[in-house]
Amino acid sequence: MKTAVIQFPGSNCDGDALHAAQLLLDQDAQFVWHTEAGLPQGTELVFLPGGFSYGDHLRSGAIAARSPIMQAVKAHAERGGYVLGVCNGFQVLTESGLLPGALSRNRDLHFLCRPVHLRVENTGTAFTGAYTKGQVIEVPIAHGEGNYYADPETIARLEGEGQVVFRYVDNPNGSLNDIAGIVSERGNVLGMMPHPERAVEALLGSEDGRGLFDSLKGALVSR
Amino acid sequence: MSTFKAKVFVTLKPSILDPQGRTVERALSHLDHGNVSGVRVGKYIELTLSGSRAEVEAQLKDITENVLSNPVMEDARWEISEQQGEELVGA
Amino acid sequence: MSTFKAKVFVTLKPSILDPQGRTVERALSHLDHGNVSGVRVGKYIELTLSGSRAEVEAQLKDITENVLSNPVMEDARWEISEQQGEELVGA
Amino acid sequence: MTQAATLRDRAGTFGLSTEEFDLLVTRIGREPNALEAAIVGAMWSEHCGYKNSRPLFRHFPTTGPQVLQGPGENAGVVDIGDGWGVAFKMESHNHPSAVEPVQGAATGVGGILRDIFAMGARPFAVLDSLRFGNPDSPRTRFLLNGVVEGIAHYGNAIGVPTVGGEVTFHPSYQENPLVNVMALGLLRHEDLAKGTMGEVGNTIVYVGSKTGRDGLGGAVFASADLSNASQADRPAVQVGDPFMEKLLLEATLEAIQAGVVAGVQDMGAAGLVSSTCEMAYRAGLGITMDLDLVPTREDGMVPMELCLSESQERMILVPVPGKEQELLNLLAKWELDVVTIGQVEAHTNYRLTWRGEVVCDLPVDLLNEAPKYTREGIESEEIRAKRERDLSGVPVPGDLGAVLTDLLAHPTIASKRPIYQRFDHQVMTNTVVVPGAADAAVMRVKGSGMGVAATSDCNPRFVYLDPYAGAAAAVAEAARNLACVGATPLAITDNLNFGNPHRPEVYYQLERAVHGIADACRALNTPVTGGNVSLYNQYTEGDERVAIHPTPTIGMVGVLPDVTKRATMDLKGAGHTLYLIGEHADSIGASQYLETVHGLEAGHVPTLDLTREQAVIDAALHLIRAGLTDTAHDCAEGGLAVALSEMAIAGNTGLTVTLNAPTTTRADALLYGEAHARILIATPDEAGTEAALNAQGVPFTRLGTTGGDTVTIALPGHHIHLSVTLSALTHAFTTPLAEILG
Ligand SMILES: Nc1ncnc2c1ncn2[C@@H]1O[C@H](COP(=O)(O)OP(=O)(O)O)[C@@H](O)[C@H]1O
Ligand SMILES: [Mg+2]
Repeated sequence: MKTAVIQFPGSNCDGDALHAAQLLLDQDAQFVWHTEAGLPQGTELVFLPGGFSYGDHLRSGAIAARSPIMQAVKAHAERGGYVLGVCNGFQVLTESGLLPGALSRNRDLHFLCRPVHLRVENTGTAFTGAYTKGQVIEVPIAHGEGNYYADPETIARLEGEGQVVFRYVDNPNGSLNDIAGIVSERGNVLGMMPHPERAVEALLGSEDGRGLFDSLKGALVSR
Repeated sequence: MSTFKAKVFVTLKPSILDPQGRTVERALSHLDHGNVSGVRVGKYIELTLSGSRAEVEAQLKDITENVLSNPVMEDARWEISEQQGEELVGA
Repeated sequence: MSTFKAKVFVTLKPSILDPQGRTVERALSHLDHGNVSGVRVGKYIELTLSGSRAEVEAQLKDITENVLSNPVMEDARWEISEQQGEELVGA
Repeated sequence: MTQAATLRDRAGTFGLSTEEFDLLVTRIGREPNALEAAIVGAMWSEHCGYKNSRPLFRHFPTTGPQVLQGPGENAGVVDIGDGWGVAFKMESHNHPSAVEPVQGAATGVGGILRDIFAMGARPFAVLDSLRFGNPDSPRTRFLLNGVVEGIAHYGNAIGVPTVGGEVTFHPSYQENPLVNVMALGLLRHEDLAKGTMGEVGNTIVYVGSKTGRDGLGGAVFASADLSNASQADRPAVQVGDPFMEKLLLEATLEAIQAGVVAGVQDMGAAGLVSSTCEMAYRAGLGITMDLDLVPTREDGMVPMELCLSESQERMILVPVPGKEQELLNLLAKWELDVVTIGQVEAHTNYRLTWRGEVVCDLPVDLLNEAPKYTREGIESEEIRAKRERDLSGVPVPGDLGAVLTDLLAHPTIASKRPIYQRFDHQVMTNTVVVPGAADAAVMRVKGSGMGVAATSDCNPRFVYLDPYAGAAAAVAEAARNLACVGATPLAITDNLNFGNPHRPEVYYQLERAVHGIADACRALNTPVTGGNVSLYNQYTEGDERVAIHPTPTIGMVGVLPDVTKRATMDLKGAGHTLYLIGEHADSIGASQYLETVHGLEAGHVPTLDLTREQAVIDAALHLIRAGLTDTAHDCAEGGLAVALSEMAIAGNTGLTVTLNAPTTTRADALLYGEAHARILIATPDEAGTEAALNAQGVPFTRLGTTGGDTVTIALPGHHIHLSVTLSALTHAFTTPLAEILG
């Protein structure tokens, strides 16, 4: 699966995203700098990595969402291309309007880095096909602003349409409805606060994030 | 061409929980300020813009609504004042 | 006993680096707002206090200087206004 | 003449004694101007010139086949094999953190990271060694919260994992906390960069943030006594910007790897002056710089400010001749301020111009060769008496189980999870052993099978009671901690935090501690590759000067040839056998137990036998690499009983052990004494382990087995049987820090 990892100034999980993508999806996965006007020819997955783009200044993800490459990412998503935003990448997706809602400061105001349990709520997406419904997986979080918010109508719609894909078993940050990850209406854009790319090697403690990458490969084959 | 000072105030929408405000409020009540309530923490941004008043006003509205605040959770308002000192120089 | 609404503005001292303001300014200039300068990002805090005006004013000064701002690096100022609605209720 | 007399009278404000001022006049054969005096004062300060500590450094062993870069550069570098090197260094930000903990700690992280990437290494781990006063005081809460927030703010944002450290509490740090930060970076040997100006004709490039009036005179401030006067120094706070530093880091590494950089150094204490001065000195050449070209954040800045400002996130780069434009082009991508501000000259002076005039013209040698002071140390009678105190009258408590929970709940021993979970310890996806899991952190090296381990250690009570043995013990503990994760110790960096060296009893501590470190490093084959000195850590209480406990923090780095062969402290299940490698403790001297339970800081520190220490380390490494154990933990504060409990809590598995020790040894010493050279392990393979330990020729004892939901320790000879439920121990261990952090 041809993968482009977008780098914004201040991205810091860009290397981790590339490492996981090269390990599991695409040996030739490559970085794309935020000033580029377009994605590499044939890009199938855009990976918006975690970090502190623009230092998280103003609002996390706000400035990155307005960089030139995001026009191309939007066009890619409109064509049905896959987009995965993790942590700061999720924040960029909400700030750019590719996903609804917003991510605000954690309930207790502190950055939190620890493994959490997630329930897989919808296995009918390209990102979750390899999991079983209701499966509980262990994936690390590392964020200070992961408290998901959307207005009640939006929340109702997300729930009704099965767009809530991952839910915290034990809510660490105050997110509404324990939401940890959502997909777009079409199901091709996923944003999540936990870091699946940190959970793909047993050496680092958990392999539960592999399912997400395996799902993507599977989705591409069945397309 | 004039210079304008602008002040932008960004606040969380009233319906949204403000954990920072709540923490400040709790800290204050521990410090014997129990009569303080309704604490909300927002942002206060100062900027300087140059141009004609009409241009600058339109621009400021755009910046405030589209960059400095996120309408999903925040309200924003702004004030603008022409810099007298600058004008004199320009005159 | 009355109710007062207070607004507190906290800004970094002019001599102190404001990384946030600098980043926002640069971002704005990339978004074709090159005429914007001097961006400083501070805090805007709203609170409600009850008590007599004299008490509340003294208290607000204390809170502003000792809790809401860090005098090592920040300046703060505040505004206060009596809540008419509340007063009527109280009367 | 009046002017010069005035300057001489004001020498103190530049950080110079009158004698030093006169020495300066003699050396240059004329009166200096004020700027020159201030520059000399900054360069001769303890922070830059190490005038009190440098004469002691010659005792340190600094060489070995593993040392790629010893002391003298921005950081030391060790070879870990396969063409990889690890740059590492520790630095203090004590005084800034006492004034403004968030920014003080944050800029401490920023500063040490710049030292690492200035070597051409990509920073990949941070450890922080923190010391605070009384945990119940509001000031401690304020400082602890602020420091933790500052480290998190900077480290998380820049994306370097904070993988370990220590947090201890003792009243001597009440006003003067210690914030020591260690950073590690990874590099290919060929990318090793140096802080040099290179050759005549080279240009000098300033890159990074603009210069403001930040932390002016910071170098002097950092070496001055911290007293109530520091309130007036408060505006000396510097704000760090991790976002800017991230750009600077990427830009610098890209430039070094592109081969366009001949020399590089960060601007740290005494800013522009110290960085360029040191680079010129290493090259043995002079330079000329035009201060008008320095990018400024504020109007009206004068040479004194331009030279000594400690604005953060700034570097000096010297392009390879002919590659100047290439360097500038490359830096442009990162949107940093970049200016060529000077060039390297054939003369040997440090020459600065401003508005067309020469405002400073001093020999580079003079600036870099601070006078050295060898002082006379005398041991404090009071401390000697504490050490020699007879402890035989100290009663053995009736309820030794209650002692166990009390010790586990002491903030120095209790779980630091509420702290380290605020730090991103996994970014970069290399952290194999996370905080809280073992005695040291382990990071894998992607693209090789190796791991790098790191730890920071010091038991200040030991150093206080016996500076030589206590400092040597810090090195031994660090090495033991590395062995407990399966890493071979390679080298150390040290951070010498002491009081005012003009006081003979403080100089005594400094001198003896340096000898202790040096001898232990020699014995354990871990040379010193760098370090940092922070003196004048004391404060005024009434009329009395109170010095902190002497705290020579040791940061040690080790290597795991195969990162999959590693150990952690948690028990891995029931039915395993527990062994103690080494011998039982036989004294309560200098222990945390004696302080916490009996309120005494007294007695002899445990005897240190470095040959035995090495044997125990080798034995543990052998067992881990042979696959006989993956569970190891050293006995430190709180002794054997606390260490066993920590293993049980971490693995959520109980244990039952029996200590068959002679009754001539007190029960509390067996349980809570802090003897060195001891490592606890658990193994499913008794026979194999015993055979291996016998072959290694180290003393060991079979203690008991794992399982159940209690920690049960029997001392049959003493008729003592203590048993505490795992849940009670876990509660005692996990609650205190969360409460202090509030
Ligand atoms: N300030 C800190 N930052 C990050 N990790 C820390 C910090 N302090 C302690 N830790 C981690 O918590 C664990 C326990 O620390 P400590 O009680 O000092 O253990 P030990 O005595 O074995 O060195 C270790 O893994 C250590 O690295
Ligand atoms: Mg310890």
